[in-house]
Amino acid sequence: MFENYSDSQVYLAIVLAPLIGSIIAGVFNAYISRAVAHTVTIAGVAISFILAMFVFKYFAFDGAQAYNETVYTWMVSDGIRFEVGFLIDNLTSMMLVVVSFVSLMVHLYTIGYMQEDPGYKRFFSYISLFTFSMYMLVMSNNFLQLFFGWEAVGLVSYLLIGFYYKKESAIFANMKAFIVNRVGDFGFILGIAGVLMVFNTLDYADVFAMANSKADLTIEIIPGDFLFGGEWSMMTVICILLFIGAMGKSAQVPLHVWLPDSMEGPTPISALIHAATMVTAGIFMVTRMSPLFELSETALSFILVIGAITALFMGFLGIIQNDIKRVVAYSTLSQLGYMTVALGASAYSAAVFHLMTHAFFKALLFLAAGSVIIGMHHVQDIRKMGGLKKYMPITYWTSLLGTLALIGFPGFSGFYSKDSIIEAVHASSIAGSDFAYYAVLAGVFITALYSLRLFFIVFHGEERMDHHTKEHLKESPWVVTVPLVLLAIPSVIIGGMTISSVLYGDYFNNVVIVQQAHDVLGHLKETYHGPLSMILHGITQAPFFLMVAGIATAWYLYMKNPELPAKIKGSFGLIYDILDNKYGFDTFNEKVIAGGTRGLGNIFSKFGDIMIIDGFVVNGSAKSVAWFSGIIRHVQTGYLYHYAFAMILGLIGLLALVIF
Amino acid sequence: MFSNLPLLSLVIWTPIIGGMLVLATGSKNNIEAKVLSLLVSLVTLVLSIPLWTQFDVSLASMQFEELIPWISSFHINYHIGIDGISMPLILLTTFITVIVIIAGWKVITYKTAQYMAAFLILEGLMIGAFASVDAMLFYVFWEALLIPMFVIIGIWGGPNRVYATIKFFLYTFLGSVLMLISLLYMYMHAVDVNGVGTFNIQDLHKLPLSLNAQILIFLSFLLAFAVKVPMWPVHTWLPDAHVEAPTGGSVILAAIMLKLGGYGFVRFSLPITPDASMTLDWLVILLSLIAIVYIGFVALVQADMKKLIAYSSISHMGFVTLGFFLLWKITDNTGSASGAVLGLEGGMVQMISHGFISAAMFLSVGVLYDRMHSRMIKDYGGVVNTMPAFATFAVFFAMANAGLPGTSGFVGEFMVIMAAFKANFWYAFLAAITLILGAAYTLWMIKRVVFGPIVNEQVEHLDDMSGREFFMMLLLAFAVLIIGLYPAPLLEVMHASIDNLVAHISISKIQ
Amino acid sequence: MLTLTHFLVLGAILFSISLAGVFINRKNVIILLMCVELMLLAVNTNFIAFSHFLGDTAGQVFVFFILTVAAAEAAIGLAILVVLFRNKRTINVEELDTLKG
Amino acid sequence: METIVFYVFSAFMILSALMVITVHNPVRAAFFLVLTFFSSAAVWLLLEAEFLAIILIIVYVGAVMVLFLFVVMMLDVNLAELKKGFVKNLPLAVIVALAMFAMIFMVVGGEQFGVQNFAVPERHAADYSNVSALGQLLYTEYVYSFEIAAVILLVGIVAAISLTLRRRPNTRHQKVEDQVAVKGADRLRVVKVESQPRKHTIDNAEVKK
Amino acid sequence: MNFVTPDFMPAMPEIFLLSMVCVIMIIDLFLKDESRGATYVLSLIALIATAFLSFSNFSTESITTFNGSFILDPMATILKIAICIIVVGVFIYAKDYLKDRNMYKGEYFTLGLFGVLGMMVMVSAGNFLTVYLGLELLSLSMYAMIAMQRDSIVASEAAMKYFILGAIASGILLYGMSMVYGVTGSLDLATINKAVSGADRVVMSFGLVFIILGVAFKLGAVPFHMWMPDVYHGSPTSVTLYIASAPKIAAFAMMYRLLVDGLAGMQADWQMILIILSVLSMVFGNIVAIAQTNIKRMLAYSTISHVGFIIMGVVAGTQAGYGAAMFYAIVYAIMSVAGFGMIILLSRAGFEAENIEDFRGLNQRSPWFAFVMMAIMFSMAGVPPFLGFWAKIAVLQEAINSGFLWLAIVGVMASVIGAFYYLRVIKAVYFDKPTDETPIQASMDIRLTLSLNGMAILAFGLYPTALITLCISAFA
Repeated sequence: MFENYSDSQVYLAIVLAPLIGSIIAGVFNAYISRAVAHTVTIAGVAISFILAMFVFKYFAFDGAQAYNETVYTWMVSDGIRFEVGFLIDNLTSMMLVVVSFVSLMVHLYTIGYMQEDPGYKRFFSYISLFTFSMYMLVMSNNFLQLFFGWEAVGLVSYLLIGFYYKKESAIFANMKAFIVNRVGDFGFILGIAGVLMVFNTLDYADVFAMANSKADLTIEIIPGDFLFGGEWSMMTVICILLFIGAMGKSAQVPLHVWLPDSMEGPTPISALIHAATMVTAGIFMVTRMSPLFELSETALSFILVIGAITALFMGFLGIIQNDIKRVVAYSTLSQLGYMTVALGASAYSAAVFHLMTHAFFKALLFLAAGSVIIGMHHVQDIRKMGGLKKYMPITYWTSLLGTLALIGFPGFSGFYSKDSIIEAVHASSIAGSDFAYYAVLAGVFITALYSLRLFFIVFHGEERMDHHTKEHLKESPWVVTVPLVLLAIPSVIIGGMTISSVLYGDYFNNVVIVQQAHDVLGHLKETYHGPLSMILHGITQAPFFLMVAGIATAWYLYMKNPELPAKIKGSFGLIYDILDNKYGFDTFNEKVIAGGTRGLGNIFSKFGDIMIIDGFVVNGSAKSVAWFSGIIRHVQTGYLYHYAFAMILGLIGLLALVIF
Repeated sequence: MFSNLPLLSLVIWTPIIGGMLVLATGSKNNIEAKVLSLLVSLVTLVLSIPLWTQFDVSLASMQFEELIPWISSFHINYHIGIDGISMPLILLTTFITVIVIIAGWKVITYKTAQYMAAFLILEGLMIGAFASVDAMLFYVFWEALLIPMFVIIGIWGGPNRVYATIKFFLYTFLGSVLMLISLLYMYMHAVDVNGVGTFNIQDLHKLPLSLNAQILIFLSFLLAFAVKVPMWPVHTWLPDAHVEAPTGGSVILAAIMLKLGGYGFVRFSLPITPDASMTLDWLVILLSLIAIVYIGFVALVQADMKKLIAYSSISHMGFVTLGFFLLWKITDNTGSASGAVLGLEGGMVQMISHGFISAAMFLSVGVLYDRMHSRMIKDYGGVVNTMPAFATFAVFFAMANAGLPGTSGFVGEFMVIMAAFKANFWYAFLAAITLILGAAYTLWMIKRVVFGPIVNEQVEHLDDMSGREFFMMLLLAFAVLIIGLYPAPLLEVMHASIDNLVAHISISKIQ
Repeated sequence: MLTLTHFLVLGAILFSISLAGVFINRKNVIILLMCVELMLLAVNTNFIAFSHFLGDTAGQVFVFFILTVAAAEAAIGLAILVVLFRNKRTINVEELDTLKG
Repeated sequence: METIVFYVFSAFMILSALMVITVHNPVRAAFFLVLTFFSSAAVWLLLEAEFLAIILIIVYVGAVMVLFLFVVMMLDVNLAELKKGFVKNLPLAVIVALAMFAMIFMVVGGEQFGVQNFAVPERHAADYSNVSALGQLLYTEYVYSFEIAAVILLVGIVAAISLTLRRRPNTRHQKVEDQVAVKGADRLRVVKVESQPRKHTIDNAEVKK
Repeated sequence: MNFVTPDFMPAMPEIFLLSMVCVIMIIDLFLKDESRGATYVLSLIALIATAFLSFSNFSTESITTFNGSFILDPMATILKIAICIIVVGVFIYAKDYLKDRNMYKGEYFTLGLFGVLGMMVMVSAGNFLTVYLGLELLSLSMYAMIAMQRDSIVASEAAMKYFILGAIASGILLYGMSMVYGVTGSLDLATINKAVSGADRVVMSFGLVFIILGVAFKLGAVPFHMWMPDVYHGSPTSVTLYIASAPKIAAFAMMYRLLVDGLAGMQADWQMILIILSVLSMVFGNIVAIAQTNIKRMLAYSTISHVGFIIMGVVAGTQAGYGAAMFYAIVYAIMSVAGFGMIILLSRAGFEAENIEDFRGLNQRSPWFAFVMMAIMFSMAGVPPFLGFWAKIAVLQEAINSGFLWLAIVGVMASVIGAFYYLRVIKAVYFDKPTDETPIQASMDIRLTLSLNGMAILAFGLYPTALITLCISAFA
C-alpha cells in the first residue's frame, strides 16, 4: 500500500486525518448530524490507526531507518531555523499505535457513552483534535513542535475536563488542570530555552549529536557559593527544567493535583487523555531526551525520587477513595510514578514499556468504570454499588483482566513492565535508588490493595444501589463493550508478546541512549531468558508476595469482613485524615499558592498601583498642583497695594540680583 | 501600476481626508457616515497592501521614501518611508481600523460621523507616525494622535471618562515633551549631508554623542516611550483609559497606540543612543520584568474585564521591551550577540500579535458590554449557554492571550524567553512566569464569565453574536492563527532591518 | 558744591516716598494718583539733573514730554476715577477687590 | 548759596511729599502736592531748566492740580472712612521705601555720579535761552515725538470726554439746532379744550420756552 | 542748527492711520447711532489700508528717519501688518458685543485705532522717547477703552487698577531710562548701544532692571503680571480681546527695541533677569490658571505663561531667538484673539459666556465652532499640528541652541501642567452636556472671521514655513 514508507505524505495523513475530522465536527457543528460527526471523526482516527499500524510494521518488523524531515519552516530568526517536522522512529511508531488504538477505542466507546449528551458532536471534535495534538507531540522532531503538541494536548484536556461547562466543579477542575500544567510548562519552556542557548538549535538530531560535547558547560544561577549558589552543570539545569514540564503533564508530585480533579470530565477522556496518552507525554519526552538526561546524574536522581514519591504516596490515596473514577485516577498517578522511577533509573525502555501496557489496561479500566457508570446512571460512588457482576458480565470480566494487569499478576502485561521496573530500580546505583526501590515495592502491595478493593466493592458483595437503579441495571451496549474487549486483549498479552524485543531486545537501540554506568537494563538482560522464565522467576520474588498479600488483604477487608475498614478508619483517624486531605496539597495550593497569589495581586493592585503610583504619585502630584494653584491664586488678592507690592518686591529682588 | 503613486502618502492621507469628508456629512445621516467611513478604511487597507507585496525584504533601508521640504527654517521635511520594522505595523493599523469601523457600526448611535471620523483621522496619524523618517514629523504625528484619542474616550467613553481621558492625555503629553527637548538638542548637533541641522532619523542614527548626552537623551526617550508602551510604573493611565474608552477606542489603544511606544524604542532609543542603551539596559529590563510579573499579579485580581485585559496588555508589552534590550546582556553572558535578533524580532512579533489579540479581547468585552452594559466580571457567568459562538471565540482568544502555541500570542513570548535565557537565567525565569500568570488571569476570567451555569436573568436573555460581530472575530481569529502557525513571512520582512539595527547598535557612538 | 549725586539722591528720596505712598494709602485712590505724580516728579528731577550735568538738552525735552503725557494721563485717570465713583460710590482702595484670584 | 537754596527747597519738597502721602484729607494732600511742585520748580531752576520749571507751575499747579481738586470736591468722599488703618500699613511702607532708597542710594550715592565723572557744568551766559534751546530740539529732532504727544493729548481729551460725558435719558438739555430751526407753528398750538377734567398736555419743550 | 525735513515716507502708515483716525472721529460725530456701522467699516478700511501701506513700505534694510526716532526694519513692517490684521479681527469680533451692550460708539474704534497707532510707534521706536510715547499712547487708549463700559463696576475697577499700576510701571520705566540716559548721555537707542561699553556697569544694570520692569509689566511677566487677570476679567470682552492680543506684539517689539537695539551690550545682565521672569511666568501662569473657572481669567494666566515663552526666545539672545520670540508673539496674538472671539461668539445681550461652564456642550450646539475652540485650546497647549506647537518649538529650539537646556525643560514641564486647563475647556466643549441650548446668534461676519481664524491656526500649523521664515528672516 505504501511502497515508500518514508513518504512524508503518510505521516501528514496520520496527523491531518483526525484534524480534518475534528474541524468538520467542530466548525460545522451546527450543520451536521450526530452520525456525520462521529463518522468523520472515527473515520479520521481509523485512517490514522491503520496508517500507524503500517508505520509500526515498517519500523518494528522491517527495521526501517528513522525518518527525520521538515514539513515546513515555521520561522527563521537570528539564523536559527524553527521548523515543523517529523521524527519517526521506533519510539514514535510505538506511541502512534498506542495513541491511535486507544483513541479509536475511545471514539467508538463514546458513541455509546455520550449518546444522550447535548455536546455529542463537540465531544467528537475535541477528542479528534486531541488525537491530532498527541500525534504532533510524539511525531515532533524538535523541541518547538514538541512544545506545541504539549500545549495543544493541554488545551484539549482543558476543554474536555470542562466539557460539562455548567458544572462548577468541572470548570474549576479544568482551570486548575491548565494552570498546574502551565507551571510545568513554565519549567519546560525554560528548559527549551536552555537547550537553545547551549545548542543554538532546537532540532533533536542536532541537539543529541552535540550533547556529549556540551556536557561540561556550567551556568551560575545563584551567585555566590552558599546553599545552591555557584556553578551548576548546564545539563542538570536543562534536564530538571524539562522534567518539571514532565511533572506537570505526567502529574508527578507536587504537580499531580490536577489529575484527580480532571475526573470531572466525561469518562472516555479520562481513559484517553488522563490515563493512556497525554499524561504519559512526560514519560515519552524524557525518553526522547535520554541523550540529555543521561548527562546529568543529579537530574536522574531528582526524577527517581519524585517518581518514587508519586508511586507510593498516590497509591495510598487510592485506598480511601470512594469515587470509582478517582480510585482509577490515583492508580494512574501511582503508575505514572512507576514510569518516572524507571526513567530515573535510566531504564527508559522499561518506562515506555510500562507506558504502553499501562495505556491499554488503564484505558480498559477507565472504560469499564465508564460502563459501570452508564449502568449505574451516572452514580460514581462505589459505596452505592456492589454485586454488579451478575448485571454486567462483560464489564466484569474485562475489568478483572484489567485489574490483574494493573496489579502485575504474573503473565499479564502489567507484570512484565512493572516487574522490570522494580528490578531495574533495584539494580540502579544512582542516588535515591534505594528509597525508590522500597517505594515501588511497597507500591505493589498498595496497588493490589486498592485495585482489588475497588473490584470487590463494585462487582461483588452486597448490592447497595437504590431500587430504581437496580431495576434498570443492565450490560452496556455493544459500542461500549466491544472496545472493552478489544482493549482487554492487549492488556493481557501485549506484555509477554513484546517484552523480549522492546525491553531486552534492540527495539530502542537507536532511540534511547544510555550511558554505560547507568545501563540497568543491560544488566538485567544478562539474567533474562524469555517471558515464561520471567514469570517463573517472578513468582519467587518479593513483588509477587506483596501483590498476593495485597489481594488477600483486600479480600479480607472488603469481602470477608466488610465492617473492619470502618473500624480501622476509626482507630487510625489521623492517618485517615491525612489521606482524606490528600496530604493537604489541595488545601495548600488553594490557601497558600492561589490565595497568596491573589493576596499579592491585591497588594500590588490596591497598594502599589492604586495607592502609591496612582494615588500618591499621579493623582497626588495632580492634586498638589491643583492645591498649590488654589493657594497661590490667593496671592491675587484684588488689592492694588498688594499688586504694587509684588511689583516693587520684584523690582527690589532683581535689583539686588544685579547689584550683588 | 502602483509604482508611480506616492503610496505611503496616500495611505496616510486617505483616511485623514476621508475623515474630514465624513465629518462633513454632518451628524444627521448616520448611515452615510458609516458607509463612507467603511469605504475609506477599506480603500486604505487596499492601498496599504502593495506596501507589503512590493516590499523588498532584502533591503534594510527605507523604502517607498518620499521627501518634500516642509519647514525649511528648521530643516524639517515631510520625509516618509518604511522599513521592515514599520511596515507590519502599518498593515496592522489599516487592518485594525477596518475592524474598528465595523465594531462601531451598530453600537455608536451618538455623533456617529464624528466617531468614525475620529478613528479615520487617528488611523492616518498613526500610520504617519510609523512612516515618519523625519523625527519632527514623527513627533507631530505622535502628539497629534492624542487629540482624536482624547476626544474618542471623552465623548463616547464610560461614566468616568473625563478623568480617564485627561489622565491619558497628560500622562502621554508629559512623557513626550522631554523627547521633544532631546530631538531639538540633537538637531543642534546633527548635520545632514548638506552640513545643516537635520531631524532626519537616519542622520540622527549616525550622530556621535557623548555618553552623558546619550544617557540624558535615552532617559527622555525612555519616559516618552515607556508611558506609551506602557511600562511600570508609568502604566496607570492605561487601565483607566481602557475602562472608560468605547470598544473601538480600547481596540485602537491596545492594538496600535501602545505599539508606538515599542516602535519608538527600536526607531529612536536603540539606534540613536546605543551606548546609553547599553549602560542602562538593566533599567529597561528591570522595568519590563516588573511589568511582566507585577502586572500579572495585578491583573489577576481585577474585577473589571477591561481592566484585566488592560493590565494583561501591559504585561504582554513587557515582553516587547524586554526583547528589545537583551543584546548587551546576551553579549556579556555568552560572548556573542547571537540571540539579540531573536529578542528584537520577538518583541516585534509580540507587538503585531498583541495587536490582534488585544483587539479581539476588547471586542469580546465590547460584544458583552453592548448587550449587558456592564464590564464587571461578577455580572456575568454562563455566557456560553446563551452565546456559544461567542464563547468559542472568547476561549480561543483567551488561549491566544495566554500564549498558547499555534496562536500568535505564543510566537513573540517564545522568542523573547529564548533570547532572555541567553542573557540571564532569571530574566527568562521571570518572563516565563507569565505562562502561569497569563493563563491564570485569563482563564479565571473566562471561567467566571463564560463558563458555569447561567447566573442571572440578563445572561439568560443574551443573543449570540450577530453576523457583523462574528465576521470581525473571525478575521482576527484568522490573523491570530496564521501568525501562530506560520510566522515566517512576518519575520522575513523584518530580518534585514533588524539585522541592520543590531549591527548598528553594536557599535559605540562615542567618539 | 552741588554735585549730581545731590539731585539724584533727592530724586531717589522722592521716588521712594511715592512708593511708600502707594503702600501706606489704602483708602483713597486719589492719593495714589498723586503718588504717581510724585514719582514722575522724581523721574523728571533725575532727567533734568542729568541733562544739566551732561550739558545735553535732550533730557529736558524728555521731561517736557513726560509733563505732557502726565497731564493727559491725569485727565484720563481722574475720568476713570469719576466713573469708578459713580459705579461704586466709593474710592476706597480696599474696596476695589471685586476682581481677584 | 546754591547749596543752601537746594537744601531748603529739597527739605520742603521731601516734607511736603511726605505730607502728601500721610495726610488723610485729599484736599490737603493736593495742596501739599502743589507745595512739592513749587519746591521742585525751584530745584529745577538751580539746574537751569527755567522753561520746565515754569511749565511745571503753569501746567501742573495751574491745570492738573486744579483738576485734582475739582474731582476731589466733586466726589462726595466720606473722609472719616479714609482715615482708618493708617498705622498698620506704615511699617511695611517704610520698609519698602527704605529698601528701595537703599538700593538706589547704593548706585547714585557713590562714586559714579561724583564730580570726577560729572563735572559741575559752567553756568550758561545770561542771553542763553532755555526756551529756544528746547524749542530748537523739539521742532527738529523731536518733531515726531512732538506729534505723538499731540495725539496723546487728543486721546486724553477723547477719553476724558467719552468717559465722563453722560447723556442721561431723562436729563433735559438744550437742542440748539432745534431751537434754530423752530417755526411759528411749532411754537403755538391751538388746542381745543374739552369740558373734561384737565390733563397736562403741554410738553416739556414748550414749557421751557 | 539747520532743519532738514525728515523723510516722511517710512512713517507713511502711521501718518495715514492718524489722518484716518481724525477723519473717522469727525465723521463719527455726525453719525446717528443707527448708522454707526460706517465708523466700523471705515476703521476696518483704515486698518487694512495701513497694513497694506506697511507692506508696500517693506524694506530689508533698516531705515531710520526723524533723527533716529523712527526705525523701519523688516521686523517693524511685519509686526505692524500683524498688529493691523489682528485688530481687524478684534473689531469684527467686538462689533456685535458692543451693539448688544449699548456700547457701540465711535470711541471704541477711535481709541482702538489710537492704540494701534501707539503700537506702531512702539514697534518703530528709535529712542527712549518714542518708546515711552508709543507706550503711553497705547496705554491711555486702553485705560479709556476698559472704562468705557461705564455702568460696569468690574470694568471701572479694572480700569482703575490697570491705570494705577500702569502709571507706576511707566514711572519706573522712566526712572530706568533716566539712569541709562545719565550714564550714556543719550536717548537714542543706537547711540546708547554704542555707549554701553563705556558706561558704568552698575548703573547700567540698575537702569536695566527698571526698564525691564516696564517691559515686563506691559508683557505681563511674573511678578509684574498682577494687573492682567483682573483687567482681562473686568474689561468688557470686546476690550479684553483688544488688550490681550496686539499689545503683546507691541510689547515684544518694545522689549526688542530696548534690550537688543538699545542695550545689546548688557545682554549678560538682561539674559539672567529674563530667565528668571521667563521661568516664573511659565510656571506661575500655568499653575494658577488651573484654579480658574472664569475663562477670561484663565486665558489671562495662560497669557502669562505664553509671555514666559516669548521671553524665552529673547533670552536665547540670538537673531534666530528674536525671530522665534516674534513668531511666538504673533502666534499668541492669533490664538488669543480667536480665544476671546469664541467668548464673544457665545455671549449675547445680557449674557456673558465667560465661565468655562458656559462652553459646555458646544459640540452639540455647533460642531464647527467646537472644533475651532478645540483647535485654539490645543494650539495654546502646544499640541501639534496646531500653530502653537511650532511657536513653542521655535522658541525651545533657540533656547536649546543657546545652551539654556534646562530653561527649555522647565518650559515644557510647565506646558504639561498648562495642558490641563486647556483640556478642561475642551472637556466642557466636547464631553459635557449643554446647560444652555440656545443656538449661537452671532452674525455672519463674526462666524466667518472666527472660522478663518481657527483655520489659520490649523493651516499655519500644517504649513508654518512661510510665517516662521518671515519671522526669522526679519532678524537675519
